[in-house]
Amino acid sequence: MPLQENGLVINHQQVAQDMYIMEFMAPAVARECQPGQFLHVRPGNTNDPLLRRPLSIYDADQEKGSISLLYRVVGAGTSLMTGIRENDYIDIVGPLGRGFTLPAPSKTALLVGGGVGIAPLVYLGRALIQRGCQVTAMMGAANENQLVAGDRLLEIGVPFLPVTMDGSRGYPGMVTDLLVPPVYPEEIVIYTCGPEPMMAKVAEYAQRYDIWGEVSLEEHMACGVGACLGCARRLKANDEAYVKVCKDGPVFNIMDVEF
Amino acid sequence: MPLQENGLVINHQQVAQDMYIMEFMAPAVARECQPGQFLHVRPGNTNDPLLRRPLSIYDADQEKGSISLLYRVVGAGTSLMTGIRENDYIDIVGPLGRGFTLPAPSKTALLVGGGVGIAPLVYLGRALIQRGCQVTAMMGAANENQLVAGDRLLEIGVPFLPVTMDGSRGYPGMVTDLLVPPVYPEEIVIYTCGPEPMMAKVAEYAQRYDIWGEVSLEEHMACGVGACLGCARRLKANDEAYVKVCKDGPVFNIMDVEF
Amino acid sequence: MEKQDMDLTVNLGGIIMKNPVAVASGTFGYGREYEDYLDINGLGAVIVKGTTLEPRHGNPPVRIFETAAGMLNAIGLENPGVEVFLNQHLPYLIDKDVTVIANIAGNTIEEYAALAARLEGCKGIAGIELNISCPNVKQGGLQFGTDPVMVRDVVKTVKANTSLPVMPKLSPNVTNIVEIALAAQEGGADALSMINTLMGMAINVQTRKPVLANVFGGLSGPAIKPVALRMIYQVHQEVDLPILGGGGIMNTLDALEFMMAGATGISIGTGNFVNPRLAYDIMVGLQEYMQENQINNLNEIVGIAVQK
Amino acid sequence: MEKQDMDLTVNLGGIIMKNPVAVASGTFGYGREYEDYLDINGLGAVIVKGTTLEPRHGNPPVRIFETAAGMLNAIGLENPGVEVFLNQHLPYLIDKDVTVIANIAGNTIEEYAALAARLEGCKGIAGIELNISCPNVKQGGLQFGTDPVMVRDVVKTVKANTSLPVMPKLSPNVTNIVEIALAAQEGGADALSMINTLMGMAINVQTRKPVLANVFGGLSGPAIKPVALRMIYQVHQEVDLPILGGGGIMNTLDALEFMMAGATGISIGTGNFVNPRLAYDIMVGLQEYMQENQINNLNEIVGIAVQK
Ligand SMILES: Cc1cc2nc3c(=O)[nH]c(=O)nc-3n(C[C@H](O)[C@H](O)[C@H](O)COP(=O)(O)OP(=O)(O)OC[C@H]3O[C@@H](n4cnc5c(N)ncnc54)[C@H](O)[C@@H]3O)c2cc1C
Ligand SMILES: Cc1cc2nc3c(=O)[nH]c(=O)nc-3n(C[C@H](O)[C@H](O)[C@H](O)COP(=O)(O)OP(=O)(O)OC[C@H]3O[C@@H](n4cnc5c(N)ncnc54)[C@H](O)[C@@H]3O)c2cc1C
Ligand SMILES: Cc1cc2nc3c(=O)[nH]c(=O)nc-3n(C[C@H](O)[C@H](O)[C@H](O)COP(=O)(O)O)c2cc1C
Ligand SMILES: Cc1cc2nc3c(=O)[nH]c(=O)nc-3n(C[C@H](O)[C@H](O)[C@H](O)COP(=O)(O)O)c2cc1C
Ligand code: FES
Ligand code: FES
Repeated sequence: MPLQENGLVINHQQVAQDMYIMEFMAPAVARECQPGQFLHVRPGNTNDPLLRRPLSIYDADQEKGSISLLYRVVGAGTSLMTGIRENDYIDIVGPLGRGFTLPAPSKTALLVGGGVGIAPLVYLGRALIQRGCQVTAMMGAANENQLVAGDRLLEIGVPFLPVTMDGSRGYPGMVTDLLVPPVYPEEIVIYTCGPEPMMAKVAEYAQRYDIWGEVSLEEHMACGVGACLGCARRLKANDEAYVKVCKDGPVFNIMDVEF
Repeated sequence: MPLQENGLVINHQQVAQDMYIMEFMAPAVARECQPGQFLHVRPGNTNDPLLRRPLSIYDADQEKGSISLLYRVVGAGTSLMTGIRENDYIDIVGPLGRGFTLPAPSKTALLVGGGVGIAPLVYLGRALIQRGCQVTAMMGAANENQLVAGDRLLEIGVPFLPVTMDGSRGYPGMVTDLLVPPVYPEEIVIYTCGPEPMMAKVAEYAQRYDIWGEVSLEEHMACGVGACLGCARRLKANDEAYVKVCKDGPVFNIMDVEF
Repeated sequence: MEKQDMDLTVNLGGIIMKNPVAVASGTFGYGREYEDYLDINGLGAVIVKGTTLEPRHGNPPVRIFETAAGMLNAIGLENPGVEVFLNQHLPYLIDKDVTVIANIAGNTIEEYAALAARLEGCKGIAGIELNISCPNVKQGGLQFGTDPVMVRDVVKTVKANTSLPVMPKLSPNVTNIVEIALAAQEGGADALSMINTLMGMAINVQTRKPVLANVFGGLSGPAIKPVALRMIYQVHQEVDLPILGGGGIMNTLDALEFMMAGATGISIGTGNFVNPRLAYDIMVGLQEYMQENQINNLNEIVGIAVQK
Repeated sequence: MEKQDMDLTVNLGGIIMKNPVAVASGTFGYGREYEDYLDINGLGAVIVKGTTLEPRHGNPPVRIFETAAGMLNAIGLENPGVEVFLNQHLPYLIDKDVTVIANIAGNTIEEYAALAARLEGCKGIAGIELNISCPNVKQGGLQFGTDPVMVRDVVKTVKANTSLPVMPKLSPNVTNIVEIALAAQEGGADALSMINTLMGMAINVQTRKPVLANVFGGLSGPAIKPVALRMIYQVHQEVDLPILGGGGIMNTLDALEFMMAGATGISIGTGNFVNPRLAYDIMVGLQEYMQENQINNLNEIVGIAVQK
């Protein structure tokens, strides 16, 4: 059951230019967190910025009662968040939305993340490892400095392939360049989150080889709970009806989405 | 010449429930500060709160290049200010307005402050002592804890009489209770800042004994520089025209004001 | 004052609410969406999402956008139609002990009439809020809510088709709100709901296009509070109908401002998104205010700031 | 692109500005008040405080009040009258090298005519901004700016009394802004200034009275930006006059939004209070935008977001 909680910030660090990781104690919410779900975060206490910001659960420690977010500063809300310090409180609502579906333990999971889209895949990686799945992450970023989730993935035990646009670390190019024809497609499941053009390529790949997979989508949100109908999206171009990304998603089956 | 400067906060402390003293480096502005003038302070970087807040110069060290403010938390702007920490910047415009007129060094100055109204009288006290005047401050507050400027006055060398409504320190009652008939009214000058009913009593006293004096007034402000005509006030009930508290004041001759 | 001596009940032209705090149409779904966050039975009323005769898919995205202390929305009245509302959503609310107000919208007067007729006799609906900010397709898209004659006629027609109290929701995008309110009164309105959103827009400087797919959207939130208060004040001065007031209410003090400007009840819209238990918190806040100020009945302060 | 290749000049229906950034009437005094903070000669235009025939003392305090991302003002047109303006304030600006636009206000059409006539031939005035948000005393207080016929007539009268370009400043408190703009065009307006403030109010819950002595005030600042953009967009779609756009502009991106919505020039009001050098900063920001985007002349982006 989602709820509102004031998280006590215990760690907040800049991990790259414009990228931050914040960890806070929010035991009641942490208890409920599923990979792929998000929190609706209030960036400040005044009326500007007004609305909450959706941020994926980057990691959660249910025993300790803490949750971590990985966020990129893009506008007023995330800028304001950078000013939050340890021992401050952060007002969160969550966990919200439909998260990732975990596969049978026998499957091999491929996590394909681009930029800050790696965030939900990290907590997913943790769950997959716990479940006994084989997991490989492919993590794309503009450059080496932006590859921020590597340490956490290692800690969790998820091997990962770094890819950078400028070749400063790992494979030079796009993360999707690594999507080679699979030998046993039915053994593989794929999860992706990142820029839409990247996810489009992943979806194309999954379709071509008939690989089961899920994507995590973004849309501007007001309520985050399915009440305002603000986060509408047509999954396929010819659909008449819209889904609500906050409630029906943010995670969708990769075959259901047209990019 | 007033100007805009980003002050580097070097000290920010809570000195009583809801009362804070903030010191920041702003050498260009500090150089210009006269007692009784104010700064126009931007409490945050977003659009809410929007306008700057007028705050008196509580103290300034022109050599060091620092300015101190003493403020009480009353609403959104001052609440937000409490979150500013050392090494943060604070956006100020100033010094603004017409400050206090300094008397001949031979005079004895009476400073009558109520609550946070003590703020401009402290920096005035410093200037008066420097000038060689005799100075006595009477400082009223709700209770002992609210008598926050005492240490600073001692440091400056201004003797002061504390007055508390609840009698927890000093004279029990109102600060104006101490205004006894003067023996040599022509030797005395009086300066006052605080709640209007208090200033009204001080003005009555000054009028009765024909003591030269000045008051510092407050009015809601937008521009702070005389452009918007928002801070209008009729000095006397029958005046047709208004003064601009930000530009014509905030300090006015005590005889010119009707409360 | 003891809690038991306080009377929070509100009569909004025949719509009885156990306290003045309603949640605004389109911002609270059908109630269920917020059940994890607050006790829905603690609310004065739930005004459900705007309902049309037939299902509507609404506008393409982007549908919402944040602005300074406000937000734009162009949902386009997405809703499953009146039948699904009655069969699938209303039962949930009927099981609760809360006043339910239906919000109806049409493109022609006939659609409004048909909707009112369809709701007639339906158990569990305490009143009808008339959304008259929809384009009148027969009149070339001019909104019903901006022309006094249309306002009067649509209210009259709805009244003729229902025995429920009818509360038109006034659009603020007008030169003279009092004239519109008087027209609603003439049509037989039992109460007034004020205000709906201000029409606004935003432009994406990167793409050099309007942000919203629909170009224009409705501005809500704290940004519009001063306009809402002004209009409620003006209408309370001149028109003798109870007002459900809203527009940017974010806390108890805001709610009190609206009541002092002339609102008998208040509605929370955008505020629900910021604090999902805001409506409940405000209800509690009003009780505290009554205790602190020795007020038995909040009616004592309704319109108290208005110079008549 | 090199700076020297950029053309920032703007022609606002005959009012030539060296760049698009004007400071709005009533928010910048007579210029001098801000001389310590920015180079007035760097501005596109200074629109001076609203001037009436006779001196006015204005409204009693409280005159201003902050609201969410905005402010209310009810200054009541305090000003020393047209003679003092011409003799004591205008000379300061004439000594500068900046376009000066006079802003005039009257309670009757005759007052507008007399003001226009008085300004005729005065050196240093590039154009007249007509504030038509004042109550028309002859018509029982109805604002000139809310009735198309009055708008047309007042513009026509002023045009008949001056050879200067005339730019009526439209009130947003209307049902149909395009109708008003068309009326202004019919009256002979050379350009349009949009928008003036939205009418709003606030209540002091402690005293249970309106905050402003005048009860109602004009809402300005970022809160109204979406409404301003929408109206400018609508007018640019239908009316063939250059627009000076403003309402809540706080930075260069805001300014660009206004231009893309159809504003040839932009005006900074409340923003001056927040950042006394904002107008200058935005002028520099526009230059940077031109450089980054290889734009020679900002006219290229005026109205670019508007679907005609
Ligand atoms: C389900 C979900 C999970 C997300 N997880 C993360 C994450 O883990 N890390 C991260 O850095 N970002 C994440 N995002 C994107 C994040 O929500 C936006 O970057 C953030 O809202 C921007 O806020 P701002 O105030 O800084 O930017 P502004 O551009 O000033 O925001 C203005 C408005 O647009 C909305 N907005 C802007 N960009 C986006 C976006 N991409 N998606 C949705 N709304 C947006 C804001 O919420 C706000 O309402 C996620 C988005 C969604 C929908
Ligand atoms: C010349 C001058 C000097 C001042 N010096 C001091 C000082 O040294 N220390 C101190 O604590 N306070 C001082 N004040 C009062 C101080 O400006 C207000 O307490 C402060 O603006 C409140 O802001 P807020 O956002 O916390 O309150 P809110 O009530 O949320 O403010 C809302 C709006 O009202 C205005 N406002 C509220 N109270 C006042 C007030 N008393 N005077 C003017 N505007 C007000 C705010 O500036 C803001 O625009 C001074 C006021 C003036 C005019
Ligand atoms: C996302 C959203 C959807 C809305 N949908 C409706 C609706 O269907 N019918 C209606 O009458 N009003 C609708 N409104 C208007 C609100 O009910 C309310 O009148 C308005 O938002 C002003 O109040 P607020 O500032 O508290 O949000 C909607 C508002 C928002 C923000
Ligand atoms: C304090 C104040 C005084 C104003 N005085 C005038 C005036 O005298 N004449 C006029 O036409 N507009 C006046 N205005 C309106 C502004 O010129 C401007 O149109 C409006 O504030 C919207 O722009 P903004 O949001 O950038 O402030 C005034 C606005 C403010 C805030
Ligand atoms: S954000 Fe409100 S329905 Fe999804
Ligand atoms: S605050 Fe603008 S004139 Fe004083």
